[in-house]
Amino acid sequence: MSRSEQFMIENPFERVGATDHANDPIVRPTISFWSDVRRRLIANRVAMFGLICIILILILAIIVPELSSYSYMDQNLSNTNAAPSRDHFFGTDSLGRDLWVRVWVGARVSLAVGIFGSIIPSVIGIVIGGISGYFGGFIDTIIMRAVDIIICIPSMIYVILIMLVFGSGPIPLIIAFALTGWMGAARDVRGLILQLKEREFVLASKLLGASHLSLIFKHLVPNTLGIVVVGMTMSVPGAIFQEAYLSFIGLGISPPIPSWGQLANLGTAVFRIYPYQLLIPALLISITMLSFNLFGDGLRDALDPKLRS
Amino acid sequence: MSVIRFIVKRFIISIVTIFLLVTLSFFLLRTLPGNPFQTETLLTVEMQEKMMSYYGLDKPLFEQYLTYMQNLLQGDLGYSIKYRNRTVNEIIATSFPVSADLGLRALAVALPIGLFLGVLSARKRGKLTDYLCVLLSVIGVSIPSFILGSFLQYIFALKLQILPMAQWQTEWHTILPTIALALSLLAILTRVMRASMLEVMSQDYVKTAKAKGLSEGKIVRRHQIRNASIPILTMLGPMVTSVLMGTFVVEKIFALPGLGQHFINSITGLDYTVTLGLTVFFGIFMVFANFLVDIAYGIVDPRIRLMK
Amino acid sequence: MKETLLEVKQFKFSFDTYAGEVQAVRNISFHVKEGETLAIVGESGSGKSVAVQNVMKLIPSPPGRIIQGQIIYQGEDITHYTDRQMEQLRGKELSMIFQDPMTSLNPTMKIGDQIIEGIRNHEPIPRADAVKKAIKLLTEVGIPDPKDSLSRYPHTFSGGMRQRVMIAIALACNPKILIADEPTTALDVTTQTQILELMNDLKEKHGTSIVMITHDLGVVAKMADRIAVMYAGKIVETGTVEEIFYQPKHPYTWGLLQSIPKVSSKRMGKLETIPGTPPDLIAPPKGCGFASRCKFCMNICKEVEPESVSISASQSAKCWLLDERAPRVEREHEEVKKYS
Amino acid sequence: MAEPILEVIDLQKEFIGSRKKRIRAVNNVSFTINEGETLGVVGESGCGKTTVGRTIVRLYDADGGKVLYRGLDIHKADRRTTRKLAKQIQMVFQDPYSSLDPRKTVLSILEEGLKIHKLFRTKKERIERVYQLLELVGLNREHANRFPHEFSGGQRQRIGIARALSVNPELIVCDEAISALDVSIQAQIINLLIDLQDRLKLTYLFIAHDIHMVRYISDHIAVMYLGTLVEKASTEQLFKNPLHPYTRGLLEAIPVPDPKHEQQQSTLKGEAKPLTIEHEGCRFYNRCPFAKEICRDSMPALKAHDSGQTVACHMVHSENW
Repeated sequence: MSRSEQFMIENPFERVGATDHANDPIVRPTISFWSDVRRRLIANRVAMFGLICIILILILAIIVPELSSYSYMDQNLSNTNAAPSRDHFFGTDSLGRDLWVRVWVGARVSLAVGIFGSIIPSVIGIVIGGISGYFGGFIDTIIMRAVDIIICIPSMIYVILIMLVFGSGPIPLIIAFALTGWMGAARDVRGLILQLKEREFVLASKLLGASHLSLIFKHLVPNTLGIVVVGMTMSVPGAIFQEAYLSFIGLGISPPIPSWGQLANLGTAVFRIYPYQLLIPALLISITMLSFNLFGDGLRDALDPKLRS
Repeated sequence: MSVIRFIVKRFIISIVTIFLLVTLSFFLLRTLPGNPFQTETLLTVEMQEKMMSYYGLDKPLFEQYLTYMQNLLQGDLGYSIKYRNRTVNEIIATSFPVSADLGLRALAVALPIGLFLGVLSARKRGKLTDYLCVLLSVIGVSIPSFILGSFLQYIFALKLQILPMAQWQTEWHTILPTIALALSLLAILTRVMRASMLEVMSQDYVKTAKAKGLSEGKIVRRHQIRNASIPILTMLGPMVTSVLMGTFVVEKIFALPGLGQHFINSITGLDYTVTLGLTVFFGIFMVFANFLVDIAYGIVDPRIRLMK
Repeated sequence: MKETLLEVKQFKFSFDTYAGEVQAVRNISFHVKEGETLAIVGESGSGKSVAVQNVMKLIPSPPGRIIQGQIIYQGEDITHYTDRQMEQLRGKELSMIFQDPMTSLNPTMKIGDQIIEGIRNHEPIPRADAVKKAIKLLTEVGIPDPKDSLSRYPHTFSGGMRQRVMIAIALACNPKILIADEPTTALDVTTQTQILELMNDLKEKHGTSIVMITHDLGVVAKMADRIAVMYAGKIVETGTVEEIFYQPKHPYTWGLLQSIPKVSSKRMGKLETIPGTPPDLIAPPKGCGFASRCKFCMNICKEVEPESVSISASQSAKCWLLDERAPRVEREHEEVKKYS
Repeated sequence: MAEPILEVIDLQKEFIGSRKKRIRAVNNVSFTINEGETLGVVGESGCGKTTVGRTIVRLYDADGGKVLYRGLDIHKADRRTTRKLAKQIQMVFQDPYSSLDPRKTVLSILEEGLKIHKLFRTKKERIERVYQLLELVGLNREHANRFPHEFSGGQRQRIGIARALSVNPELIVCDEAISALDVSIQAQIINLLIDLQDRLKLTYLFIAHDIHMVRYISDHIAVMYLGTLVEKASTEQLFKNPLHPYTRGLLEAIPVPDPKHEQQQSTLKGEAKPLTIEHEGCRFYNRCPFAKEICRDSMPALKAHDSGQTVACHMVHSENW
């Protein structure tokens, strides 16, 4: 008995010819780039954990100071260095101020500095790098020489000098970050644009008569967006760290406005006796940096075209 | 020929950078409000002015600048305004060795361990070892050194009492500050080395090496690590910077007599000449660190040498 | 009668990917005899590279996975050899050159070291002797100034020169089989000819067997003694070079041969083509892999996989048309012989 | 007699190579293409064929010489004319993977040109046109909402062709349009191109390194070597009687898919290396088996030969050839 008969095919040897290929069904479902990224990101539990932590911290930073009966400045010298309790979830500091409120007001400052201190320099860098890469030639040479030189100077020294000039506070900090932090992003974006500019789909648009603006916004921006967003996310922990660092050495945010770095600074003074005063802001700094790092890693993996299948 | 040209070009860029750095720092610091003698309440306005003129601070700014540059060319960074009779050079001479010692120790710990973990993690990709290394590196970059330092003190000096709390005296004293400084470095190195190794492992020439019949160990040693280290080299410049900046806070926590202490004190005490002198010193130091790294980069990767 | 050096039997190999199991090689068998050149022909994604890289176990696992089958080298089953055991074979008995000479040499290592490394890995000779041998090899593959070339880096060589260096590395320990994975695809035509001639010369001189992977039938005609045609992870037809070029039996082989323009101008009629695209090997069709593109496709082709049918001692093909119940079909254009 | 649609006259283009050396990618190249015909340009990598193509579509400016499209110098055109030219000259690219924006659907890729040139008033008309284009190149309307990565190489190349056709061009430059494809798919695309040429009265400049396919599709062929045009002839003539030593070497080097074909040992040794602009003499000098002193010292001009083609070679034009 032949194999064909086992399968019960009618007229097994009747010729049917090739399939009509214009109607080839595509087996896999249509997924746009971003929905694919979203799907992969959501599937990444570690990254989602990071994102949830970030959201949680943001929410607490927004609502706690509004709802609390204490303010970050209220001193109560009869209740200093109190341990965490139901009245004061995180205890009080050496001036009797409620640490729970101070931590979340500090979160506002630290997060604002962290987020704006990474977005603003990134945007500056993107614009400069984009111009440099897109137009090329003389402009590019000048900008890139300048970047070569500026990038050699350790930015922290400049931040410190700028802080000295403008004084301390969140706004001067962000200005300082903006002035010193754009070079990396500029370099990366320039490199990306240089590559993209030669990609054939961009040339094709150019040939169809697309204007500079439409080339930039329809092709170059969407195709660099992913990497740029990852870059920004990954630079948030850096900015948070710098703020904490500067406040810790007494430069970043000055009292009485709290920030995490500054709370940590105050905490170190007494941490041998009251370790929670350092522990709490320290943990928050670390958890926030960790969350942004985890989320950024996940985002990068989700965007990595090599993993696309 | 091309190697020499490459070095000369990098050298010129470095010199220009230093010049810009010094100039900018000078003018930025001189535009600061207030004068260093204001804080000393005992001084009358007259006395303050006298002091100003003694230190040459009343002369036109540009003239001061020229004088400063002249002195700088002779390696003279001037006097401290606060600590009378101490030159900035002296301050550097006594405190830099401490900072450098600490920094080198941290590098010596972080570099081999970080590279090792990076290689290990990449080779065991997707296994438990890999996850642990990745976890360690993410946590490592997320804990600032000053926080880690404080907790190390709390645990090992205060609670367990097995290591000294602060100061810089015996070898035992160096352990905690070194760890505090090394962890984040180690974490970054692990991360970069892992990514770099993964990249190299997928290269065709690794397949060629395998096809020659080389053992895994030889392939890793001769082909992968060398090529994977190239990105690490480009990082060394910024890394030296971050080590030095890290020493500032670590010195503060552990009360070490390093440069960072002086830098922070000079800033809070408006001791211009020290701040400026130390900034210039740091700047030159790092620009040259970057310069050396660039040269090393050119030597390790023959393609770079010929391209630039 | 020449001895069979290498035999691959009923070999199946898959990749575990994010989207599912890709059945890259689906049950193939082939063999290589002493001193002969076997060409494996196929389009991209047909599994031809995977098939031979497996012989040297160059595909990391995971994601790769052997599902079934055997690889036998000189009578010894090497299918489940450990890496340690394979290291004895790689470079010494079996060697390989790759498609892209630009990336297959280590950019930060002098080419001399890259050759010497291979030699000393298998022969415990002093470095000085290895250097001499390297110079001899470079001379043999036609590198000018072989002595100075030892201390040059790969990026200072042109593509053709690099491929010569790759050949020198591969032949360093006189392997019995040289596997060449699209060795000339990345090169220009005039360079390609030089490399192919070099390979043929070296084969004559050392009696090395060659397994050549290519998609270019011109290259096949010039190099091969026997041919295996791969499609969608299977060998659909195999035979001597004359058999495949002059009496092909499988419609896919017909299509491949006819896709090359034989008439000299567009005014003289359309090119014969194979419509459509190869199947996705994540979900391979249950019948013949070629069915949907085959104009002779019958009902059975879509349902049941054809078995291999022997046509002669050396030729066999997998096609239902060879079944006695199938209608007789003739190739529409027989004049393969007329090219230029 | 067909009219010339494109005239390229003494075209020159330079690039700055490594270590700031000026490399002449295109050196005094001249040719014409008649309406409705196909000119094939062949040569090995680095011969400047792609640069010529890109200069003709104005992706590059010329460093010397002219490109005339229906008598109009395209590099000197004002903005409005340039816009018009964009509709008339289009290009099909080499890499089917990089030539389609991965973030866009096929619909928006094909719609772009229609929007830029405001070819249709309503979205509905545009979509209808896109469907029509897809069917024209052998795809179907369901494909419009898919993303490029869902297609095979051959299908992507069809989309690339549809994009070029979207603005109703007269001249299409095919830059290695089939090189990245498998043999069986190459033939499909070639058939499609020929079919479209007949239906839409297109003119092609067909750039490729695979001489089989070039031969099949072209009416005339130009052979380039290191930036210069060495020989130009009708397809038939070129294959019957190649004159330039490089053309001969190139034709000999192509492996013939016939095992009984006795191939000669290749006459061409070595590889082409880019030359700086200071280079004098014939660019093929160091690889040419017939080279004489004169070839080293002066660059041969492209001249008509008795047999009907034009050749740039001192030896071919000498008396005792």
